[in-house]
Amino acid sequence: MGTYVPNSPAVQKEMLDVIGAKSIDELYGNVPKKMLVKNLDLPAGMSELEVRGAVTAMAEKNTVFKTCLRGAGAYRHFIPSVVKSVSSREELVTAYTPYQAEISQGILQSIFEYQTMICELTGMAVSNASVYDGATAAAEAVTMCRDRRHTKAYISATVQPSVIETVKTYCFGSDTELVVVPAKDGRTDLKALKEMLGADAACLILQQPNYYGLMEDAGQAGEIVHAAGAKFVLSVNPIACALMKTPAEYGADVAVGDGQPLGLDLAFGGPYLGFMAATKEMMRHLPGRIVGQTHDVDGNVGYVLTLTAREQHIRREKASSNICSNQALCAFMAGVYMSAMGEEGMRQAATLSMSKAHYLAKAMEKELGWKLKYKGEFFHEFVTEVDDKTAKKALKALEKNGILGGLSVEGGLLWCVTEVVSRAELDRAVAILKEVC
Amino acid sequence: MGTYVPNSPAVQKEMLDVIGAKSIDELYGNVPKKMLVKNLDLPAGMSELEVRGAVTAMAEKNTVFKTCLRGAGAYRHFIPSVVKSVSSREELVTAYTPYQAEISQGILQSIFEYQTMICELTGMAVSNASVYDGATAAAEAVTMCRDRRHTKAYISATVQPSVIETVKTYCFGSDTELVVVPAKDGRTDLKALKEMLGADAACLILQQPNYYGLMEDAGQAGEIVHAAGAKFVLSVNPIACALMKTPAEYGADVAVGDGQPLGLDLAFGGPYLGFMAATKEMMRHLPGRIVGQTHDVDGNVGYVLTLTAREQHIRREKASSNICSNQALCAFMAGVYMSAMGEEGMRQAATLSMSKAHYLAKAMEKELGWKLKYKGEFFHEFVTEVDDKTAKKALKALEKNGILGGLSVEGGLLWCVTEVVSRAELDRAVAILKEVC
Amino acid sequence: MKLIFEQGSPEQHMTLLPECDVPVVKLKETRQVPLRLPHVCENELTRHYTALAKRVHGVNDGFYPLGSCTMKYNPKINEDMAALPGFTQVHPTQGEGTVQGCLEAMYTAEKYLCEITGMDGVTLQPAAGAQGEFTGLLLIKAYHTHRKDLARKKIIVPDSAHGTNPASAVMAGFTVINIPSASDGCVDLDALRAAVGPDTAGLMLTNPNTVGIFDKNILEITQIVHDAGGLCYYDGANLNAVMGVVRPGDMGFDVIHLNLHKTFSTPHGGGGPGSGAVGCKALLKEFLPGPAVAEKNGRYAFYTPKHSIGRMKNFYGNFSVVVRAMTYMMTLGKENIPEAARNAVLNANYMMARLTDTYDMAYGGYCMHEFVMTLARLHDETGVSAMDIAKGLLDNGIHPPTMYFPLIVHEALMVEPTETESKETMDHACDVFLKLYEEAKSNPQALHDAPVCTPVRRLDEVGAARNPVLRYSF
Amino acid sequence: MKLIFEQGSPEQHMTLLPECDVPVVKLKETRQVPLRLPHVCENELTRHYTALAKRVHGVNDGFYPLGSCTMKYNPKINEDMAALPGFTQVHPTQGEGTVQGCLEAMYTAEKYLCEITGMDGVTLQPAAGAQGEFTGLLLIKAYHTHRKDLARKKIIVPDSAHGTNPASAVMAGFTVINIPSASDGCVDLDALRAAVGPDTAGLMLTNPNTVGIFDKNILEITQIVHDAGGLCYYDGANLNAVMGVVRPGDMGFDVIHLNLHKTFSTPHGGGGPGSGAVGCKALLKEFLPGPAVAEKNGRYAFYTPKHSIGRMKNFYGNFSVVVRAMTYMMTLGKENIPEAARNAVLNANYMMARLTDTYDMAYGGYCMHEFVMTLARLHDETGVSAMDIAKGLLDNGIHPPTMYFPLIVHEALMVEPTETESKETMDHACDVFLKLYEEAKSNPQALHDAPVCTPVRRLDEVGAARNPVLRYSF
Repeated sequence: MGTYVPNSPAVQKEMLDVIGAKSIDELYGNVPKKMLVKNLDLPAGMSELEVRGAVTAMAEKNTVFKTCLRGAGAYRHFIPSVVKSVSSREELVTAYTPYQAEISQGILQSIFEYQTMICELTGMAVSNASVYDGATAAAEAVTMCRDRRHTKAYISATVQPSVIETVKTYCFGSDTELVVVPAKDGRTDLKALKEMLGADAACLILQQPNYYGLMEDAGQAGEIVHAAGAKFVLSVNPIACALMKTPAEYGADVAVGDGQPLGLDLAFGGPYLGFMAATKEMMRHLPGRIVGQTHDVDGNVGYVLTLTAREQHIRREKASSNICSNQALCAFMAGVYMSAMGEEGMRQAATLSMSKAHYLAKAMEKELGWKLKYKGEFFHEFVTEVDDKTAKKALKALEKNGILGGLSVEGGLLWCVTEVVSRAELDRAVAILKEVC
Repeated sequence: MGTYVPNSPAVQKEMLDVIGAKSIDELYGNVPKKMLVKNLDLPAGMSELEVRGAVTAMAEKNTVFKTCLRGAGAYRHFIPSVVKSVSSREELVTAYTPYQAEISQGILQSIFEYQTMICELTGMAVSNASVYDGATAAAEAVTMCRDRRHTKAYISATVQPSVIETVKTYCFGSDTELVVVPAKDGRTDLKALKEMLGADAACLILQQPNYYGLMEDAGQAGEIVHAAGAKFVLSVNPIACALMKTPAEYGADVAVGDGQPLGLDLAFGGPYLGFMAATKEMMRHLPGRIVGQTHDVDGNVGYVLTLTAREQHIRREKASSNICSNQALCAFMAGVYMSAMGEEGMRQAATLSMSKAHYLAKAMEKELGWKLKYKGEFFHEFVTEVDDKTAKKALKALEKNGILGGLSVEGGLLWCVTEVVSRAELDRAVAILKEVC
Repeated sequence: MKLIFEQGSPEQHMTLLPECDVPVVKLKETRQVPLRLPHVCENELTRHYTALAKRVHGVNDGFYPLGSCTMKYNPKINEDMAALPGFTQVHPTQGEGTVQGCLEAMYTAEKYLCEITGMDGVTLQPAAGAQGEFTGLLLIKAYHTHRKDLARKKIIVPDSAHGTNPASAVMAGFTVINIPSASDGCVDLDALRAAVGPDTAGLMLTNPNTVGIFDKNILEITQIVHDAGGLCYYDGANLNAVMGVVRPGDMGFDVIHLNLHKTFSTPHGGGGPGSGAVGCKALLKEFLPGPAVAEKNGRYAFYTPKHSIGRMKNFYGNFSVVVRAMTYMMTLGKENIPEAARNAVLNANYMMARLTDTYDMAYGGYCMHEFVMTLARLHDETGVSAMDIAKGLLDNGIHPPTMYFPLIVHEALMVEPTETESKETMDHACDVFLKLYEEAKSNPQALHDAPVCTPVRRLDEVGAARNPVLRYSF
Repeated sequence: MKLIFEQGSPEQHMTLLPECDVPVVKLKETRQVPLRLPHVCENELTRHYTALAKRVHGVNDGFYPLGSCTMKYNPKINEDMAALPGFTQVHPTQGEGTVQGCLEAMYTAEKYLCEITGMDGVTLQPAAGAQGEFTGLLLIKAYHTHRKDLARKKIIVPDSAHGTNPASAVMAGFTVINIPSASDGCVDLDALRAAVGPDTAGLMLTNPNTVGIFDKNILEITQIVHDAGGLCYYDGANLNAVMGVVRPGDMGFDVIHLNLHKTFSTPHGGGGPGSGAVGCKALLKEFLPGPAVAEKNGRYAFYTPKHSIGRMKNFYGNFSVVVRAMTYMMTLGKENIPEAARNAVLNANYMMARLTDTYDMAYGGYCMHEFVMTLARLHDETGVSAMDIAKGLLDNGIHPPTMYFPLIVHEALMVEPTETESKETMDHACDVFLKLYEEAKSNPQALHDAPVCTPVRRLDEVGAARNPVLRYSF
């Protein structure tokens, strides 16, 4: 019964009179009669009160864990109150893509600022205005690197599995061969990589820290890739970027990643935000929207969508990508998040997350005898070696206590700790595990 | 550790240099040294993350009942999503009283609209911009009616007890004698009233529907009061106003009430909103702010605070009241609520509430044998006769099932049903009671 | 801009409520007059109110140095905390066992406020500063009445006081004795000595006072009143200058009201809701309004003080506002509560220093958290008034200072930057002030004509009061 | 307006995180370059972003008849539902038993969309319309590949199509065959017949098409493609004209993408996030991306279709956007989903009727939910272009229609009012359109100079592209 149509039947009649039509049906004259829907097999509409009740009931069927010790591509970081407060402004939320620059300066400037922050975070020269998420960012990066001579893409086995899958799907589209580089001790096997790369190699996608939380030797990987004449695509965790070497310092040609940790809710997987930054040389290969600074006729500074000659609405089948809608509002939120945190806050979030993860890893080793599956240096995620049965028991016990435990991966559990988890919560989790395992 | 001071110590030093002072301490030179606080006995400050945790933990100690069958002066009605959405705009939330009319037209116009709606709801000629709540509205109404010859105020025993208490406190201030008119069968004893009123009577405060949910014979009460040369103050439930005779139709000189049912959260008792409307004759006796329509120098329509000659900042000790801050944002919300509901929606809310209350009353009588304590016509609240022991058992059983039951009053329980409670919830409540009572 | 009543069409409506799922019951007597409310769809409704909001300038939109109103930044975390369902969805009559979190919040806020003010008890019931004053004065009245000291009917108020002070005193049944200020804007001790006596119920004072000066004789002042058998009331409007630095309780005051919506960072909402918490010394605690909150072994419960003056309003005050203030105090804590005050004072002195060579200051020396300029000379020389400068500020996106207050200063502008403004913001505002001063000399007409960039220009207030149009005519 | 980097000062910061309560661990290798992020306090931060928001015109600010973008009203209840903690605080890898509500929401949305489109299966994974197109084309590719029908490498696209269509086809590895439109803007059947063959993978079509006309030959069109062994792809950008009235599945289409942020009322967010759900007939279901949701006895679970093309992105799509769309569909339901479409068509025809005596319409007859005007003649006569009229609209508070699209119409303005606009709003907009037409004749220079009331005026796009400044220089 709900409707957002303002015009009452009487007003509709008035309008039909102006049109000179007898009924709305008449306006559908071009539609073959037999095709018209007779009976839409849907529930009746509802009042706002009823809808609120029904949807709230759905939401309440989900379990919201008070403590989250899981990451694996989606992270519960602290989100300052300002982020939602300023990003819920209706002007912003309900606007379309800023085609009319004169009345879209707020969006355009916010993206320009976002681009600057992504450049700072990654050390790269240019950033676009965002793509869908970290996985599609990686997939789009392959397209950037591919050309007639370089038709084969490589991706490390230590990249988040769903990113690998997504890249594979995109490669199916573009008829690109995708090769997975094997892992050794939880990190990319660089020796194998060196041997695998041929003259047709377009790029390697590496993740830092990798899916298992381990720091890769990304610098060396970059050298190997470049030596083979291919491009180096580095997918990074943006929080880790506050501490670790930048993609630029690692020699990346394209830096990508998922911006979800930058102030976005977990929200069952989306909307998140894919960021993409590149060297100056690769600027015109970037997909999607880019905002540039310019002047108006009075000489005032203003911002516009620029380099549109790459885009689908101009280039059609020759475009660098088909992307048009991106994740603008998420990019706005990420911009607010980074403004609120500042360098100091970002470093603090990263340091707290890393330190607490190490605290948990040590406590698990000491209290439960759970060993780390891999030996390498890790950031805020790590894998403990536990058998399937123990893992199940552990997760169940934690769940009963409002704690989301690590994710089951081959041979163990993948844990993550961020700054929102207190030491007391970690101690409690270990105590619970000690009781059942 | 939290701070909202933007200027760093270095910047503070720069500013001190401009001032020509050595330290901030020096600026406090007028303060006797021995008086300066040495050690403030307070907890250390907290980061936003910590504060969020601590305050959220407090909030979670409260029980939020899924079903609310209680009113008694605070009502859980349906609040359309638009109410909070538009009233959370920062411009509005963070503005001061609209002293600078040119940059406050939004607030001023919204109050002008609110005043119009309150006039429509009550049938009265003029409304002010709100006072603190329904209780202080009643108390302020006494001041409006009092003069040298009329020094005694009357209030019915069937008015909400905390309103009576508040009026009493105000009367203690103004040295006004307050007389409580007794009740008979849950309604004001009009015969007694007639006998009690003397030539010194300033006013009678009556509540419609009254505290026990019953409809008073307000028309007759008004006649009695007027015959005695006193003013008639009627406190009304604004939702009931959509259906019942208006205060104007009942002959009221002043209409007051609590606007909480008009889109405001229960919020443990506040902020709510007191509305006050009066006959044209009493306009200049109204306390608080009033907005009027006028024109600017270019002839454009605009709005200003008007009739300020009544107010404290002009009249000081001769003011009609000391009120300055009122509940402007709540009035804004009430305005949005009434705009969203419209006449039809308000009637619907009232009809649903009343019908469901009657449904529950009947079900309680039929299923539990609980009789109504009073026989009169009621709106959406009613008292069932139950002994204290049963009442306690009943409330406990309901509480265990997420239902807030009726309020214990003398000789029974005072129930309320509004449109947000479904028939299924009512049936469930009765079934639970049947099991234990 | 159209009124909401002038939009939509008769059959338009939103679809908010369901059909009735029980037998419909009707009232016997119903209203005979129509209820003419708006009939709009959701799109029109939200556009209308959003457009209204855009025609408002809040502290979130820019600098707002409105003297005596302490328009400091309103932190967003406070809003989030006040919006927690555990606070907003709680019925005020729920059993104490189900509202321990609410009671803890009230109790916590009270403890902070006691320590900051140097008082022994606090009530959070008053809904705004004016109601706080009324409450405080009723405490004084109850105290004297309880002691059967019934002749004490007079409240002494300096002529520089906020208008609410005398108005509140009258509401509490007192007679007001106005005393003149000394030439430095402070209390004239001789005038005070002459005013006190056996009929003195109390003194109402703001310190720092309304001209922004901390009265250095404060201990002597409160002593004079106490010696005469009166009590001392502290108007907390200016507490932001001294919170955590010096305590009204230590100055000799017996009762105080606080504007949580000024000093403790809760938003003003375009005129409310505020919160006017009242603190008092031990001798007045038994008179505080009920219900009040007590704690015992970590459990909280309501109680009513022995000789309570009664209730000031329904339920327990503007609770959500208290949650915001509590969140603010927990955030700042021991270290940063005084730092806030100190920076409020620093900022005011900085702006005063930058303007003092151009604008005439009403009083010399350092100020506290605000300062008063007098534009009397400028007005004489150019015809440009304080009002004109204020309207000129509007065209520069700055909310004007408080105008024409206190009454003892001619052509007054009272500037209070607050501690949450950066030097950058204040520098910009000072530049605008200086530019307007130049403009007053070079082109006074431009300022008489200001504002020109606002949604409407100067409005006819006299006409509005003479022929009041207070509602829409259908 | 200053950039956020140009505000604040080096030591300024917010106090968001606590001290570390465990031993601090550091990375071995750290970044050597500084991380130059803003250093502002909360007051500056919120003022900055609020000011930015104010320099944006959203559909909540006024009429937004942007053709092909379906800028309908975004209901507030949808926002509230998407913000429920039960949805926002859920980790995407939680066990199925703990996310039954999320799965139910997805399943519910899918069922609605199947019925509305006449399809047999739906995936909610694509994040936007363009990714939906890509997904749909991959389904077609997988279908032919699976059948070993490997020669089918060509996708036929009319020259009136959205630019994304050919771009998506290329991403999916197809060659694009453009076919010209007939003079009525519809598909030229002869051209189509000439284009199909054994190399035809499929046809991409919008119906109603981009000139706002429902192609009456639709059944013949899809038949021609099917007969040639190709599949038919429906670009759902224009579904708002027909939802619940006539179904793409019944027109003969095999696969469709939907823009939930257009047709199903979710906000555009200044360019995203959107949601590009894809529906398909039974023959393509086994190729849909995984994970997909299945229901069994009221329990929901993920599964991966047998010959799935794989994942389109991480996790399950823009879930919060789906919640909004689901809420919208549940609100409107059976009766009002078609009513929305019908009123969208009514509104477009009303505006067209009011403007048709003045502006030249690109095509005759009734339109569907939008119509295209050609300003070629006006441009010839006065020099005033479609762009000039658009900029003139900005000065009147109206968002311009889509300009210069479709490419087959000269000086095109494409107007789509949507069903959520009142006659009153449209009448006002028509009045402005007519006024601007007069102005084009009487004072063309004024329109060349427009806009003058906006925060900035016409911007140098050529310069921006020639010397790209894509980030702030510290």
